[in-house]
Amino acid sequence: MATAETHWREPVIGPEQNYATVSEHLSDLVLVQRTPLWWYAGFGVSMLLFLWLVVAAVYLLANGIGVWGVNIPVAWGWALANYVWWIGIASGGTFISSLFYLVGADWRNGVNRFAESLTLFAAAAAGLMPIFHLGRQGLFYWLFPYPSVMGIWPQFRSPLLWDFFALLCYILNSIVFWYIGLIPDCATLRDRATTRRAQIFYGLLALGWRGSARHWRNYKIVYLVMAGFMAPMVVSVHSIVGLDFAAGIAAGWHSTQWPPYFFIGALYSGWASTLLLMIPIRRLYRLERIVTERHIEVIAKLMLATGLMLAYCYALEAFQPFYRGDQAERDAYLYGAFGAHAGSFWVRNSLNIFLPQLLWIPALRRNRVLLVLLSFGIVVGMWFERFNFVVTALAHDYIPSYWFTFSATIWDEGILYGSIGLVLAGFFLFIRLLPVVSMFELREVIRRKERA
Amino acid sequence: MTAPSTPADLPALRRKLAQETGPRFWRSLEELAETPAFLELLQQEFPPFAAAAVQGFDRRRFLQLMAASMALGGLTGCQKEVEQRQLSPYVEQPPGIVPGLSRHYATATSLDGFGYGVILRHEMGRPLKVEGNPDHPASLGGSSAIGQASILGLYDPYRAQTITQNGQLASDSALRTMLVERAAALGATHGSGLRLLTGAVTSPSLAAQIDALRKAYPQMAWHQWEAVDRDTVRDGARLAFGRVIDTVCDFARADLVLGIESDALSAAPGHLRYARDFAARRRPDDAKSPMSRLYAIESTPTLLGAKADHRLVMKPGNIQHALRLVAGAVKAGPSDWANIPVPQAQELAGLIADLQAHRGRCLVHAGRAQPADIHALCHAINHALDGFGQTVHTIEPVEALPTDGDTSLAELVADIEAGRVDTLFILGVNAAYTAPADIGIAAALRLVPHSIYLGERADETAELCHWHIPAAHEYEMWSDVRAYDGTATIQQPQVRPLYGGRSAHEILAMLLGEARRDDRTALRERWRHASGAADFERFWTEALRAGVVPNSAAAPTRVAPRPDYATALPPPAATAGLSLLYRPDLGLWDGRFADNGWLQEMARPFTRLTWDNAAEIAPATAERLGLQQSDMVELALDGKKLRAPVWILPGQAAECVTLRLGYGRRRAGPVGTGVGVNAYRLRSARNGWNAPGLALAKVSGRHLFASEQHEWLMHGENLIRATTLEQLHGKSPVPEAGTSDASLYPGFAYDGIAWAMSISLNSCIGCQACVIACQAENNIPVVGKEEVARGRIMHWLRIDRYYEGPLDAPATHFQPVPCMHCENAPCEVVCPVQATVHDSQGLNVMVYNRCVGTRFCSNNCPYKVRRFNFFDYSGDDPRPRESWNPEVTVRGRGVMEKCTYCIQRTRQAMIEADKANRPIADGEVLTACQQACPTQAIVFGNKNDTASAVARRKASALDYAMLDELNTRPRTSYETAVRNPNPSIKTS
Amino acid sequence: MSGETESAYGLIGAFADPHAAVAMARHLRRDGFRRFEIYSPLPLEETNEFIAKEPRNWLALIMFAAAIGGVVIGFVMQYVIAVIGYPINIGGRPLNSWPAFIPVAWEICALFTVYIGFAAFLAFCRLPKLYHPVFNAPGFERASQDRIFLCVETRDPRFDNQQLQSMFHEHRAVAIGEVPL
Amino acid sequence: MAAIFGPRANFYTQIVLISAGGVIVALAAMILILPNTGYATDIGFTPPQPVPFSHQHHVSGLGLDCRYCHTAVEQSADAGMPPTHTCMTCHSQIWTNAAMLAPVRQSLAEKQPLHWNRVYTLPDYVYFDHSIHVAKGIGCTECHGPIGDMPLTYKATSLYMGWCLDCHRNPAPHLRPHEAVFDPHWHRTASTPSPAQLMAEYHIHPATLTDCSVCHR
Repeated sequence: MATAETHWREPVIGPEQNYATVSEHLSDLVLVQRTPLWWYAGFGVSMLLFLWLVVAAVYLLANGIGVWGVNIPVAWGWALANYVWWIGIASGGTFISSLFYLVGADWRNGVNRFAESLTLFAAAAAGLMPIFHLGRQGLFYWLFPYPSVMGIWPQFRSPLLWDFFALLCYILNSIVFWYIGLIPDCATLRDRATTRRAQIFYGLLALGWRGSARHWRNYKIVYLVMAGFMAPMVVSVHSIVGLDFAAGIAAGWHSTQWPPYFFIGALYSGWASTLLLMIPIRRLYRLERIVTERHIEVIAKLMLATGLMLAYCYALEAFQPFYRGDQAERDAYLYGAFGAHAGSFWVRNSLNIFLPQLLWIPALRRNRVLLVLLSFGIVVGMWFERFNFVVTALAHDYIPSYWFTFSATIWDEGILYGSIGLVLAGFFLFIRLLPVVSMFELREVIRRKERA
Repeated sequence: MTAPSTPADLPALRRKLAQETGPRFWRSLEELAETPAFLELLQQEFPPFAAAAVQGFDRRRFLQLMAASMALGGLTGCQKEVEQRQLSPYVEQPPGIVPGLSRHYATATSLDGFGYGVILRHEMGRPLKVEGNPDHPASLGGSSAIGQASILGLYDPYRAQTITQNGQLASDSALRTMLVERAAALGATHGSGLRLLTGAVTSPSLAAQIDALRKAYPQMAWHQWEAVDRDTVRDGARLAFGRVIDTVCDFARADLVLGIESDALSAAPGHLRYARDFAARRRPDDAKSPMSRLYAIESTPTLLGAKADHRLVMKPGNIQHALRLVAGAVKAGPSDWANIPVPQAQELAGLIADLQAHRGRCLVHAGRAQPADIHALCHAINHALDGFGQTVHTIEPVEALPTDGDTSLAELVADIEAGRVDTLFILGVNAAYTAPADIGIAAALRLVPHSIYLGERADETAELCHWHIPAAHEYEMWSDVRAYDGTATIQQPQVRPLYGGRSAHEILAMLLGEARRDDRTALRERWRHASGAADFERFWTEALRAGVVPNSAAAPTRVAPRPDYATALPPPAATAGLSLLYRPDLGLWDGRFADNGWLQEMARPFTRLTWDNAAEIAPATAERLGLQQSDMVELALDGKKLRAPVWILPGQAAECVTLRLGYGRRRAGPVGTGVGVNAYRLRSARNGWNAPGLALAKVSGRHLFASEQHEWLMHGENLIRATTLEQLHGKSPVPEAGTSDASLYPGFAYDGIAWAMSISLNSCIGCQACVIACQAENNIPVVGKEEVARGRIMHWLRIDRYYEGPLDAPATHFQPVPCMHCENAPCEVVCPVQATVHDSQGLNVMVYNRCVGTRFCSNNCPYKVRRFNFFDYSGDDPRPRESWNPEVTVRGRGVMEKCTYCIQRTRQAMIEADKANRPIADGEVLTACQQACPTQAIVFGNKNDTASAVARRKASALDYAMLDELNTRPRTSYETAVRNPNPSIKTS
Repeated sequence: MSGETESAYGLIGAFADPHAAVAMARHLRRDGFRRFEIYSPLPLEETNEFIAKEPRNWLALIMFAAAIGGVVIGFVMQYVIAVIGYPINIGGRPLNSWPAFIPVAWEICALFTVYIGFAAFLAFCRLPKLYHPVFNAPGFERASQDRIFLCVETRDPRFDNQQLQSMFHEHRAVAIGEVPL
Repeated sequence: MAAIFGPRANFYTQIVLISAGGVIVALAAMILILPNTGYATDIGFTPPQPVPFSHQHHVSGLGLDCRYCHTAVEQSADAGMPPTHTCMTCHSQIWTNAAMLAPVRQSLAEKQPLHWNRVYTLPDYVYFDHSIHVAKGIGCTECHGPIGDMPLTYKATSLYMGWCLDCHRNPAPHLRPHEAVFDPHWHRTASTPSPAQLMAEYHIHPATLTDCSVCHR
């Protein structure tokens, strides 16, 4: 069987592929193929979950956030954990498509569309959480600097406001970044479409794209610059999420290490969630020759590397309180590790750090079932990391008389599981309506291959 | 008598009342009770109040006033309701009333007969806040948690509102007819069948009326019953002096205090005054009065014990031995007592030496829960050490009828069972609930041919009596009451009876045939006679204004213990086996306040429990019996059984189980019914306080407690700093954590007023008065047990309790924690909408309506003093709208709130000063907590004014800021706790 | 379709091989043709040389300007609000807590760059333009799949149907056709 | 192949783009303008009253002082609404039978208060104090408009927080001498002390007037 090296030489696209075949294969998935049964099943389940979100949200808005497990001192609970978790998942896609575009990695073209779409829906889910978690949800717009008759404005020193802007801009930018990548492919779909409805639908999305030399030239420039901005933006967004906590003085939150810590965790969950969805879709859509072993290999290795970085962060997290010697901080850390919420601490360690070490072994790395399981574990593990991080510091702050614990209610659960439904539903719609891999970028890959 | 033709079903009505809130009630009442009797009753009950209610004015106030009575109903005054768009001026403006200005009226509030002076603040004619009366010797401005909460009791919508006969609505005229009939019938038999049951009575006018009654009905008998009585105190006096004598302690003159499970700071008559005097002697940096030393010997923790420099934990039996030892040693008893073997002899030796060294300047005080011989011994010791006339003063009993409650009640029951009772009047005593099980009053009440109960609520006793007459609240009637030292106060009504209550005076008057008598006139007549004042009008108005009847204090009497008193002492209790200690509850007392949400939700000083009592046991005992916190146990005592949850209480004596009275009510009302377990079911007349021979067995199941504090120990030293007087006086320095104000930022200048607060950990006795005062002043809602258990209590001010030292006898620290008003407030920086910001006096202000509820501020508050409206707590609070304080915004759902340093008070004062273009004087503004505090632990003022009390406190070396290493620069600081232990005693 | 060239938009040829199309384009330019355009399903670097007009970095310049503008506007907004609009003492921090204003300034910068860049891109490409005569060209749908098209407009002064036909043939165009207006 | 969209499609695209831009601009404008329209501010709102009381007649006509009826204005947060008795002090003598005054007479007879509809309403979390404003030389008309010339009382100002702040930030131009506070037709004259003088005289420090705690408790 092949070694890692031969795998590394695995092409990023099957040798027999050419312009025509990629166009046909990918657009037929959307235009010709009858909707498969598994799609209905998957979409149905996702919608059910989404319905749960709707119910939970209505109940929440009607009764107030008292329906959650939050209390004083633990005033932030699952909603914030969900938020950090989703925004983390949301940063993987944009990072792949922007950073690896800048460094010109060919493998990126096989997966970026995919990852970006995931980013979009995850970001949407993330965006809901901060609004849900407000005491007076209807007034969230007060965070926006508009000239009100009260003559009073937002407070820009608050990390929450940074967060509000970061998330807003990130979602808006991701949409454009994702859409601009779609334009040429929509043109292809428009031209291959057989029904009038499809022609008009994709025709409108394509904005009349003709692929003329001028189009392409402007396209390359704008995409390059956008990529150049999106890459740092991803970093900033999750760093700001980290600042939400680092700027607070709660024992265990007040530390400069969180921005990188959070960002690394974000990438980690980004890779994992991408693999988690990509492997099955690749199989179901018969994309083996387009999304090759190579892609999976690369992401798996990235995952391993990121996992090691995260392990370092965890080590630092354990080291700093004792190094700094602040008693409250020490107590908070020990409480996180051995206190009422210690379960989440050890779950996160096993799923995020210990288990993924299996990826060192090429054979296991190449076992797709195992890969899916590991990725799933990491996605789950990251949620527990967020939960542990948000709750324990609050549950064990400076004043012993106000140490308390957190226990979730079904309404906390509704919001979390429901949001997963929201993301999956959106994702299923995407794979049904749009090409899961960027066709024109594959053509570029093919051309580069021919020239080489 | 005229029984209603088609009577309304009152129980059903009550059930509705329990569910429905204001607006709906009126309609359902109509639907329910369309009976002639009911309509007649409406005629009599409501018009006066309706009138009173409509004479309102001003948006907010009028709004709340309109919603006042359930009778008027229809509108609710919560801020979130539709905008009230009407203005209704007076028809004729009462003289002196200026719309929007508050007025103050003096009266008194009483507990087990003894009263202390209070002043009620009125807004638009409605009493809204209780404050202690600075001119009253028993208060000196301080007040108790129960006193503070009395205002809620006044407005409690679940008070009885209708006269009932056999559980059915009856009219006023029906009542009068009945009384006339009874009077006639009894008159014929010289009242041989007439019995009167009251609580402890100190009211001269009531006593006079009862005397008149006895003259009119010579054969009648007057019985007395208080569940939390002073029988042991009286018996102790009888043992020592041969007759009943009241003692008045002078803590201000005591250099050395020995408390035998003393309730001097918590429950004894005059405890507010005692607390003030005691605290005055515990100021380490006060040169004029050297710090006193405090010993405590007790079985279950008391507020006094918590402050003790030496606290000896003993079983009741051992306490009796120990005190005999002390008595013997100081020549207050047989010399052979001096060598009784007792535990902790080393400490006792130190104590004895100290006592002898402080002859004439020491004070021994025992709590009412101690047996009679202890009290006798205390008298003897005080006498032997020349305490009499120095630290202890003896006066003639203040009570009108100093009788033993148990025997009195037992006689009554015997009479009833012997069929000698024809008519029984019960005036405000819920005997059916509070009487010891073995007296069996409940069963007896059913045998009485005619039983008339005057009570505030339709409680356990009302259920068993033929007639139930709604009693007027203390603030609704003319009366008078005496304080611990005999000082009398004339109680003037603060408001017309909200729910048509009657006073005891009125009922007795009717019985005396003085129909349609006016309480006020009668009271005036009595005092005109009693005072003998030349210019009575002046005396009267002055007495009402000041809230004190001038020099009405009882004169001291000279008595000495009988030399042979020792021989008469009953033998000490056995020290073997488990014993059950019944103790009054700091909030519910004997259960009469069970329907008061504020007192139910008040965290008890030691357990920090709300909404519960528990079997409080020592850690050692828990280990021996293998019991965990909140396990369920079955307490068995001479055949009677009771299940209760376990609470492990450090500082409790081993093998002693303490059970607080007042819980497990069956008919307390929607708030208090079924809360906790009913200790009376085990209590017997014989062992009213300490019951040996308890059997305790673990049973299945665990209990959910709602405790405000979950961690007992203090981690790190920066929360509470403690030292000893020795260290303080140079021998070794005060522990001082260095702080630097270094900052990259230029600070803001607060050159005008800079409000600040200083809290003395030496003065705070953990009595919770400030907590309830804050709740009353700032419209803090009650959230209920479930929400408290979920960590959502709303108190702006809490008193943290920390233990230090050995688990079995730890040192206890109380620390009141309001908002610190940090100059570098961490909460403000993280608020995205500027809902919490600083003002130019350096206050950390919270703008409720700007808050969107991110709760980041609470996360970022290192002191965790912020509170969040997770639900619409104030909207769900059953208290009527007109009882909210109109000067403070009522917070809606989803907004953060916290202590404001009573900004409504500071702002009002600033406006007044500004109008006069003068500066604010020191002490012109008192925060609610400061005003209520009986020990003046809290000082508030302008720290820029170097002459101000707060500035002086902050200048002291003892002043420190909590968590100052965070550089939050709190405006609230603390005075280091200083203890004054006896150097000769080596504490383990 | 008719040989009526006046009624046509231009003459179009499809190529299988990008090089061929580019070669023909170079040829055309040598012969002085101006109004011709290459359509391809993927970007071809070589074709850039045929776009004579606006300097190629304008789009980049605009985006750069947008970025600068974003930072400035973002920061000034916060400064005005915190220092001039309603100066309030927040936790003892200075009114102009500029370090705290950086994150939002940056996010707004990114927002401006991407959106203004996108708008400028559309403008430079004259998009959205759902209809264009070249869509009428026979088989043009493959321009977005696997064929490279070269279209010479009739408006070009040197336009000559026959000559162009032959030129297409010699550059191995796989198909030649007229683009009707 | 035939193009999917005809030439007209481009025209429609233009329309859509332009109108989209228009909508955005319109929305922005609405946020700025709408709150300041009379519809939102209620300026000029004249609720019906049980008695058509005319300040014009009583103040400008008969020259009654504001404080004759609004007695508490100098001591209390509330200006005070006159009790029925105050009306009757005069109207028991004059217009004794005027139908217009029937409700007043009825109120006195039945000891039931008159129910006026409020013109100015502040939310419950705003604590406005009349006494300090008049004490510091803010005339009635600053907030109540030309009250002295109102046949029927109408709302003269928006009472927006922004509106309050305008004055709290720069009170000087709104100040008058003590004696002029209750004069509904006062205007500066040469003899009036300058705003700066008045600021000094009243000890007003605008820096502290924008504290949130000035109005919110």
